[in-house]
Amino acid sequence: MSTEPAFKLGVSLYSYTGDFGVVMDLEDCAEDIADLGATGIEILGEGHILGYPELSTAWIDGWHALVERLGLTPTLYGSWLDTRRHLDRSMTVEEGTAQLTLDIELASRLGFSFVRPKIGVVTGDLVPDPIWSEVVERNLDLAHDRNIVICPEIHWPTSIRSQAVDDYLALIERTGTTSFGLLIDTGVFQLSHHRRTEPGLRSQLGTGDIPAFPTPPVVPVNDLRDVMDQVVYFQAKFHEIDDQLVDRYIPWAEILDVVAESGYTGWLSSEYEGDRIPYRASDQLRRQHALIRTLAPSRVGALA
Amino acid sequence: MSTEPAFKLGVSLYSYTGDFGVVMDLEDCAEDIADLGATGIEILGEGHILGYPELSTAWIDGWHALVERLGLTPTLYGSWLDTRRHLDRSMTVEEGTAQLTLDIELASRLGFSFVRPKIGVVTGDLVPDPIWSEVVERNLDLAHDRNIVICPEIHWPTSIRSQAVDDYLALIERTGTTSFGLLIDTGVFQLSHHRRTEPGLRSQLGTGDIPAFPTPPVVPVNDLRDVMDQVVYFQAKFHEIDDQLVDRYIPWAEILDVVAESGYTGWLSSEYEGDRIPYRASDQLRRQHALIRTLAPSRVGALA
Amino acid sequence: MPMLEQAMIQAKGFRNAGSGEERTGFEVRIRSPYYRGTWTNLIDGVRVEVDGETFPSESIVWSIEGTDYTAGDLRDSETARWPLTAPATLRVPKPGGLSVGIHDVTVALSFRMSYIPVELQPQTWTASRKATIVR
Amino acid sequence: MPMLEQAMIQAKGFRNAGSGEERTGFEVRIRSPYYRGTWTNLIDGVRVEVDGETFPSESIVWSIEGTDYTAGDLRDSETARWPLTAPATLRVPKPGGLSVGIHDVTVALSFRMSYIPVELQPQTWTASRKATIVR
Ligand SMILES: [Mn+2]
Ligand SMILES: [Mn+2]
Repeated sequence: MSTEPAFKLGVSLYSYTGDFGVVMDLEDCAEDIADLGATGIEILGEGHILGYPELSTAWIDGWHALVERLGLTPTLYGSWLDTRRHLDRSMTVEEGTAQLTLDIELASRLGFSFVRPKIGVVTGDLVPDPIWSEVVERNLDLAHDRNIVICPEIHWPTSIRSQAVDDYLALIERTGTTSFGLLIDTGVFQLSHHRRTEPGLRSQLGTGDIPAFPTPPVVPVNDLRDVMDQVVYFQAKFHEIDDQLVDRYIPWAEILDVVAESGYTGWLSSEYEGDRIPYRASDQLRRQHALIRTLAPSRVGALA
Repeated sequence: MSTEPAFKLGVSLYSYTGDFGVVMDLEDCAEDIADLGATGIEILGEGHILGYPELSTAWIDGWHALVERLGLTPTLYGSWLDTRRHLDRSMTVEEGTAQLTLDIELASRLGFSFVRPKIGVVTGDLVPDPIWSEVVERNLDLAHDRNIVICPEIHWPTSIRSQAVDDYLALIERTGTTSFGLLIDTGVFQLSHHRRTEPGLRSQLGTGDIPAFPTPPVVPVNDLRDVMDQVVYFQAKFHEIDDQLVDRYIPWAEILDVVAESGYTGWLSSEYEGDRIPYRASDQLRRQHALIRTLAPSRVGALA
Repeated sequence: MPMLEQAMIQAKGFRNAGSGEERTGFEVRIRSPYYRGTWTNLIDGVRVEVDGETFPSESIVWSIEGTDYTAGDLRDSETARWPLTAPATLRVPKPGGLSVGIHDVTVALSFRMSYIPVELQPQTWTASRKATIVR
Repeated sequence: MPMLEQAMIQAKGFRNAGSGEERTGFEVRIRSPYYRGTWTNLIDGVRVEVDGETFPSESIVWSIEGTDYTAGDLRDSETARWPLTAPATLRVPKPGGLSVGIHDVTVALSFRMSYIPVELQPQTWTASRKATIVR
């Protein structure tokens, strides 16, 4: 029985939001990821590329040298479709297409295999801006040429059984593309909501009295089985693993059961989203990876 | 009436002990010093020179470029006579002489004007190891050639009226040298003892039950008048300046009275020695310099 | 890449502008509380308060990587960016500047996030600290 | 110069040594709690504890900037240094290594300071933390 899971473990630099630019730079983060035994590295294009959207040759060379030295594989490049850039109008298909093209090209030059466009929403229940489908379709050939899979993120409070997911699946059906698939953020399975602290900051959504964020029902992990065939990537979102190596928010055993059963061999890319206290991400990522590595072999073994 | 004091304000990198190598590097510290309006920079040779005791050409060039860019003057280079390096014997005059020579040469190459050897002690009441006088005397010609003044530090709990200070003054008298003088650490005037916190660390002096540190009487600032002629440098030691810009530990008004009255035009080099919490030094140094700049003009004015 | 202070309001860069009797205002430096750099037209405004006096967004000039922007410039540019790790200097007009000493400083910074329901926008981060004017 | 973690005991570098069934011990990385680098013969010893098990100074091998030192090597060298900003890796023998998961780790590190009365020496800094063995 192997003690290594069939899937691969990566880490998103988003995890280090409380550290990046403060106590860690890009190289420090990459070294931390390698040190904790992960082999994949995920970035946010607009967050972690110095000089975005212009890439200097020196930066590109430094990036490739860094990941090669540490034995890391660039996994996913996070991008945005910022549909609210203008106060008086929303984003056009042409603008959206150009933004996604820009990010696919940058991701390709840096060796990534996945691009996640974070799509603006138009309703209170998070329906994506309708431009998304044409923006994606106009980029499918480019993505194919660049060996990149575009994957919108299914993120709490959107659930797996939703119009958005149905629409994403319909695009695959309609086009027959292999350059588009689902990204599941494991935060959709959260059992309760973690209230994050950010030292020294108060954060407010909206102005004055605002409607509370919708409280969706807990999404059964079982729903994941229905879409596993179209899942190309996992962001292993988590918030807090306690001193007994227990995660009270994300049901890892159940998730890993479905993942192992499906034969998934892609990435689980850790997204730490707990308290943004410097150094906490490094510690929590190690706990999460110890937890996943402890759970995974028995899940795989149960199938054998 | 000038609003600038006659003396000059510098900062010792010792101040950033809670930050250095953790949230600030040498360049960050130098930029912080320049940003707060100081013009002198003091270092610890064994602390802040990468590769000590070997200096690379790149490091030397980088140092000179850094201080020139920021308009900073290298002031004092802190060194040590580590008389307890060997378990079975103390330091020989030859070893001490070689150590001080090494540090004077390094200080000279980096453009410093003062070298402070921290001298090992041989008694419970802090009598310096008797090698000190010969070690210093053997280096006086070199110091003179290098335009460096050697200055032992008068540091709490040593007081100004002490055998150590008398012995230092006797050396000046005996040799007639201008390459040796007194460094006063303003901590000698502390009105009460600040108990420093270092997050995550417990510190213990000695093993098991040990005698408490001697509690010397408060040193009257007036004692400073007697030695001002031989004072070549001040380390402006402080611990905590509160939200009302009040220092309850160090009597700055009285100290600045004596300094201004003497016509001293040398350096006051800030040594923050309060709680070693990252970022606290930057904040406290600004408070101290605001306090000194607020107090100093009226002191000077009182003399005019 | 030089590291920034953990606090949104940096100790470094808080200073009077202009010299001597000619103090024209003050500057306060902030780092972005967001987790990515943004196009500047996603910045919805900034409010600075010192010792209870409020300075509104339209009065403040931003300096990012050596380029100055009014609130209108930030809003109207199609290409300007606020990179994640580039501190922004906020230039605040105040004849006479601030007194030497310790001040209570608050900065409230708003962004429009496209991926959150519009009813819950903008998102505003507020930070406060004591900061010192040295001279 | 890469920045180190604030804690004396670093999260990075805590790992088993050797591979698979051949675990021979573990490593723990520390930064110096002192405010300067020192000649290594001023290091008076280090004690490591994991989950209550104590590993004495004489059993531990130090690795500083790529060079290994026994306790005796540190003591006897006239030229070896522990630079302030260079982390030290402590190699601790323990057949089988440590289990995957969270451990209570304590490191007590002593220096001889020449400028403090000998009755008050050595000076010992002690740090404790929970640290994770990932695999
Ligand atoms: Mn995610
Ligand atoms: Mn001192």
